[in-house]
Amino acid sequence: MAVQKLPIAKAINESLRTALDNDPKVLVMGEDVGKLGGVFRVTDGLQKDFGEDRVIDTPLAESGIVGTAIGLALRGYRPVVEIQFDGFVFPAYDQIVTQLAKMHARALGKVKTPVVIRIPYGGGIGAVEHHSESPETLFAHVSGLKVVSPSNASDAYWMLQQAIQSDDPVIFFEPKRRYWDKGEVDTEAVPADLHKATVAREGGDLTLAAYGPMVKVCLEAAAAAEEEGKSIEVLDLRSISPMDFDAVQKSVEKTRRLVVVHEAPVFLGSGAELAARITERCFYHLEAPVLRVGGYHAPYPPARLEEEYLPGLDRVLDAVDRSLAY
Amino acid sequence: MAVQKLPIAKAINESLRTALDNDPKVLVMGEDVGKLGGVFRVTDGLQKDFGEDRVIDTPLAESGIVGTAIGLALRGYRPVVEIQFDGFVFPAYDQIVTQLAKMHARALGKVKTPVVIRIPYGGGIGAVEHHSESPETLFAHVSGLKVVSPSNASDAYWMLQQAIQSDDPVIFFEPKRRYWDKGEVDTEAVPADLHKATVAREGGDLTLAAYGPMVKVCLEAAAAAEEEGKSIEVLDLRSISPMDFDAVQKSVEKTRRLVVVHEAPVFLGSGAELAARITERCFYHLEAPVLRVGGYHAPYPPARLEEEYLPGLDRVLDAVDRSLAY
Amino acid sequence: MTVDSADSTAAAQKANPARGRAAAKKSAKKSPGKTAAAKAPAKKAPAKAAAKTPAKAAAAQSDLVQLVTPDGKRVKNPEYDRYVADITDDELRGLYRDMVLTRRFDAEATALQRQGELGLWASLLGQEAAQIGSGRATREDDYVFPTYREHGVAWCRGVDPTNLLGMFRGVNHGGWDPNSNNFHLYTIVIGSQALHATGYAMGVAKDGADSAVIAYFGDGASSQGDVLEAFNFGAVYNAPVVFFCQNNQWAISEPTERQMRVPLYQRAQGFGFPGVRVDGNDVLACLAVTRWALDRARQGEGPALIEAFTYRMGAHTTSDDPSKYRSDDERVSWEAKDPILRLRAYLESQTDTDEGFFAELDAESESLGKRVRDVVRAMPDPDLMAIFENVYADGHALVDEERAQFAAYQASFADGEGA
Amino acid sequence: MTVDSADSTAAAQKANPARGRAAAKKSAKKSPGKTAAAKAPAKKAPAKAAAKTPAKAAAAQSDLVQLVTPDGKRVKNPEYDRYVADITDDELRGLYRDMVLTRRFDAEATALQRQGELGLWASLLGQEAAQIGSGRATREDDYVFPTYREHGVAWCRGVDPTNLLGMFRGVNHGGWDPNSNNFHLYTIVIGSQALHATGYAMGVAKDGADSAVIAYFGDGASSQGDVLEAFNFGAVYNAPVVFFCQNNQWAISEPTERQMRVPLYQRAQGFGFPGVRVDGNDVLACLAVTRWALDRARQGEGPALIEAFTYRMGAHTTSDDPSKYRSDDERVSWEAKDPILRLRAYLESQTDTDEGFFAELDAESESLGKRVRDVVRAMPDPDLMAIFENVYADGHALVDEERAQFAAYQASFADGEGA
Ligand SMILES: Cc1ncc(C[n+]2csc(CCOP(=O)(O)OP(=O)(O)O)c2C)c(N)n1
Ligand SMILES: Cc1ncc(C[n+]2csc(CCOP(=O)(O)OP(=O)(O)O)c2C)c(N)n1
Ligand SMILES: [Mg+2]
Ligand SMILES: [Mg+2]
Repeated sequence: MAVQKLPIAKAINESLRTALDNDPKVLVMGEDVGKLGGVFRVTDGLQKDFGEDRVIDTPLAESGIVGTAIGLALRGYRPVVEIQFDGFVFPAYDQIVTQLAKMHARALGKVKTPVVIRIPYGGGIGAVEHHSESPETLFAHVSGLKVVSPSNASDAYWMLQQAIQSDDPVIFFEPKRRYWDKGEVDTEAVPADLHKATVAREGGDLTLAAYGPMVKVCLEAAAAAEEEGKSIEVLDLRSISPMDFDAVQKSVEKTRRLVVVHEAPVFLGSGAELAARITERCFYHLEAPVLRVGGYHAPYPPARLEEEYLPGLDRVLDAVDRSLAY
Repeated sequence: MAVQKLPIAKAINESLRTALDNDPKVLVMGEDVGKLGGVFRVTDGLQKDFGEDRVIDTPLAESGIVGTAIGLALRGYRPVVEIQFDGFVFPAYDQIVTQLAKMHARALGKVKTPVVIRIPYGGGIGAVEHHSESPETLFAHVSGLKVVSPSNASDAYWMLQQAIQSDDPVIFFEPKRRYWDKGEVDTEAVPADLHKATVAREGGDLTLAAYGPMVKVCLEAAAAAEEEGKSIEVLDLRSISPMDFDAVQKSVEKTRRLVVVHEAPVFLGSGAELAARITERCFYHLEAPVLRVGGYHAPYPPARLEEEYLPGLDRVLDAVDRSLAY
Repeated sequence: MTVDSADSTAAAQKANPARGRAAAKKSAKKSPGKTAAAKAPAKKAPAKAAAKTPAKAAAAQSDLVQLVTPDGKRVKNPEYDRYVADITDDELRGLYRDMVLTRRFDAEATALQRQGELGLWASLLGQEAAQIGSGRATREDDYVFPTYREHGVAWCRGVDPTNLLGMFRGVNHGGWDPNSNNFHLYTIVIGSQALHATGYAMGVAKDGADSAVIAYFGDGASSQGDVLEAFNFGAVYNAPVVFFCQNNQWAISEPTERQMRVPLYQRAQGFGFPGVRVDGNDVLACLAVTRWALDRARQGEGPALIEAFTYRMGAHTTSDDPSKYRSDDERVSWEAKDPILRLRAYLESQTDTDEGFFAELDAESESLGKRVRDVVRAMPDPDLMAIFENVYADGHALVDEERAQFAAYQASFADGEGA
Repeated sequence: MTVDSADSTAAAQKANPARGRAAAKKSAKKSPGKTAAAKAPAKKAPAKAAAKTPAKAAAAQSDLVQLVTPDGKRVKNPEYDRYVADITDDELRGLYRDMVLTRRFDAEATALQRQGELGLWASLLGQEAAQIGSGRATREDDYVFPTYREHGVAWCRGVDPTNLLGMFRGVNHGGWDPNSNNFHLYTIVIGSQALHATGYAMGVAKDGADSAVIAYFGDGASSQGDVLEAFNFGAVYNAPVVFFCQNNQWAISEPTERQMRVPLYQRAQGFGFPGVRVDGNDVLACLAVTRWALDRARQGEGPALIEAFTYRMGAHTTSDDPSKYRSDDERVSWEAKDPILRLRAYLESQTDTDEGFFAELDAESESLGKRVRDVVRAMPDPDLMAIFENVYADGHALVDEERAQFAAYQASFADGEGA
């Protein structure tokens, strides 16, 4: 059946399965992705069905994982690497930033490194340190990488398909606290462009822009605001690099107000770029400065404080009100 | 004599010497910092005078260097680490971001890790790949780190003194192509606050904000603009984290126009944050959107192209004109 | 006995059957039956450090320092006996008590997690001997860098066990002062602490002190660049650091052969310091071997690597389900080597430890359990403003600004509620 | 002979005199005069992989595979002779030619840097044998991952040497198609390529091919976590990868003892594969040992580590001033071991190579030199728009936007000039 209702984790699992089926060069690799099926069970059953040669449990060394994935890509493979949690990508950061991102340009286009790095990211699951971070800025600032994050099951399925098919390295941020949220996945649909934003909800008074786990919060905020008579448009950015400035511009030219929401710290978060760029593009349209709702300039706090650290409904609505007050 | 005219490299050398003299806990460590005195001779003569026990040639392993520096700091030392070039800091990125930056908070303030990481950064020296990058965003986005960059010899001397005295980890970006620019250093002066911007030149029509190697370019642009009757204020931001928003706000409230200049790529560069923040603070003052001049979303190019990649006088003046045209 | 006979190389070969088999055959032909220790081929090819072939690695299984057998018999060891020659029956009972109380604490924490009082727990079940033996070998002025499972070592260092629970409850990221007991915070990013330990040890040497430093990590962590760089820094600077690896056979779901091709203790040699494999379920052997390593560190002989061969009897953490990846038989086979039963058998058969001791200890366990429960349940949530505390030691303008905004925002609710 | 007698451990001890001396004394007492190979103490302490003490490491100096002595005499080696048993005089002359032309190319590049035609040059002077011997051991379908000094290996792979100059001139970051000659781009971030090579080798194995992969790196690079992780990945996956370290005694200004405590080749063993130290100035020995290693990789026996013991005769790069950190005596002592003179002595004494061969080669050198000069001087600057090319394979909206802005900005000058 082409249309199924799936949780995001399962949609990703299906997407990996499809990719492994369609292309013998696709590999899945990472810590515990085999028998265990990953700590979130996202790769559940894949090793059983595709064997240890294609679904590879690696040593516990992220630089080694990404570095060998680059080598495998140079040999013609298309590795899909899993980093167990956001906070554990940094041992691989050098390989990602100095090698993976630059290899194609360094070789004047003569080689390609189609590696996808899947990273469950973000907070809200009550975890210990390093399990709840949102480091997307640290990748999006680096040219040569593409950075995306789905917010729902259908995008999770399709965007991963597209990321694997892309000849560029893609950092694929998975909203871990939404893994169990269900949505319809049509495996025969024609997907939207990987790097285009979509309008998750139409509205006329203000634009909320978000991606990954925050889209749901924004949709809830829009629904709540509607009860107060405010019409909020919600954009699901989907792609952080490149960012779909055109879509945001179009929306803001209509609504004249923009609030950007992400879990990552506000300071140099992707909202900074969006605010700077949209202000430049829409200087005479904006009725209010672009406002940002995000994490603080502080380490992700212990679980008992995360509700206060994370942008929630109230903080989004507060920003909406502040914007509308201009 | 308290006042000397010194090149920036020598001012840093003197500053290290002073720190080694004043505090037996200060250590200098890194690749080739000993007999060679570093590839830029910034640590010239220090090992000879302070011994191998305090000026330490390390194995070629940046993670090891920063990781052991953290351990030394926990033992009560104050290591000043040299990373040979900007592009080689990434093997240490995990230690910097997950350990150095967070140790103090993790321990609820019970331990301190006063490690200074000196990084010669930026382009313009005709070097091969990885020797000309400006990765400050990748550190400034991370809480727990302080990020600064001097633009002249006096600041180089004093800001390094202050960085070493700080109980926080400081990423100290040195504008390598300015190493040989001379300036007066008064070793008995009372220095400005490490994290406050200074007005490098006063003006009324527009504010140029920069730090490190770009301050000189902005001063030249201001001089050139003056000939055309434009009065440009140049702010030397000096500190990237924290950023002195108050100083920029004050200037922009006067000039009503802001152009930010840095070598780092514009996309998610520090100019993005400055633009977002200042637009929020000065929404009704700004006559033009904050414009940004910086690197492109592309790897730092081969040397024969760097003049075109780097923000130079012409590109700054072009942005000034565009801003004034609003 | 599954694991005892499962040797790393053989298993690694399994994963790559074709190439592996070829390799095994070929090597076996070249040097049939040679043990790791007998390096005769070195004469034929003087500059070749021969790889361990499967056959050799199997032989290396006997390279396990053991002072007390699983059934409680003391066996002689000419090399390490001297390090525990002076041990009294009272001290042995002390080790027993440490293990029992640590296990009890651990069980209590697991239960508290099930009750929702903790978000997560990483149990040390089965690793008590490795931790208590090594922990009791440290001197007060030594410094310990743990990973996240060293509850037994923390106990030896005098850290109140309830302090360990804060991070698992989610009220902090580390709830003790590392310098109070020279026991650093738990480190979640696998392997990073090995470099901190090495740097700390470099500092000890600079100070001219004769303290030593010990870094704990797991078999999985041994693959991390940071751990390997730490080996090299330790060696190059001749730092007084002991690398203590608890090889509990599993890194979450990955067996040791996914992390290494030959037994880990052998890795030390190529960095220029000795490596020893010790029976990690034999508390006396762990004490002896760690004393040896700390002694030589103190005496300026540099690092040593200890591989404590043990077993993770429980799940990786309370979030884990080991039935997905390992057989229960394996765990059952290790029960026969239980570190606590082993020392009890020894105490009962070779010392005059009476029932009273065990009964008293049971009571002590009970009251420890109760105290842990009470303390955890009373553990308050942190103040909201803690988000902004200790981000910097010297303050930071942006943190100040955000703190103020946050406070105002919070206050706006209070106002609202008040109204 | 300074370096031959300078052994790593002894020197490392020097750096830390007090602790070091204590260590040396103590260990020496424990196992006097034992060589690295004779591991008798393993019986006394079965699980202890003994550290190399200074005495042992000194003994390891003899562990050097050499087939031709510095004065051109062929010495027998029962282990490795077979790998060059079939070599003809013509092939030997070919190796000689390779070394001479490589050196000439290298000298030309150094000269071009002095003339301002190149921004930088990293000379391989002194390392010709290590590179030509190993490079000639590779098969066409093998794959090479170099660092930045492997001009001789590039030569063997058939890469036009002028292509190597683009990055040093500043016109690109790598001017050849890696897949044309199975010779990857130079890698500046020390050590990263070791993992790429290992991954590539894993892919070769997956493909069921019998090619092998060889990763080049320096003594300094051996400290990097990436190289050490590569050792482990190579071992665990039994990948057909050869790790070829040119130990040229220096990492810029840092001597080998700052990078390691014991000779590097010994490090392999602890990861589960063999390590060999070869005379890096003996092209025949390098050829033999690399053939051995590539052969066993092909046959599914997994990785090997080759440490080619050689010397960087020149500066680190043209930006470097070695007089700051090393004595000229050291360099002079290595002149006696020159790889080219050595093979010439052999050719002249044991083959019927006539003057004509050498004269012809001189002429060939000259014309290579001329061609290199001409090509470099004619090498055009890249098009400005190259900044935006190949950033992505599939395009990127922001790059498109910035490219367009840049083009318009550039055009505004053209307009101005035109007006
Ligand atoms: C850098 C990093 N990568 C991944 C993880 C996730 N992780 C936590 S524990 C673990 C396995 C650790 O195994 P081992 O080192 O053997 O220690 P053990 O849990 O067995 O005590 C993994 C992969 C992590 N914490 N840090
Ligand atoms: C990660 C990294 N750190 C530092 C440098 C700067 N650097 C370039 S070459 C070099 C020394 C390399 O020594 P070695 O590995 O022995 O190779 P050799 O130059 O002797 O051939 C250093 C420190 C670098 N290129 N990459
Ligand atoms: Mg383990
Ligand atoms: Mg070298």
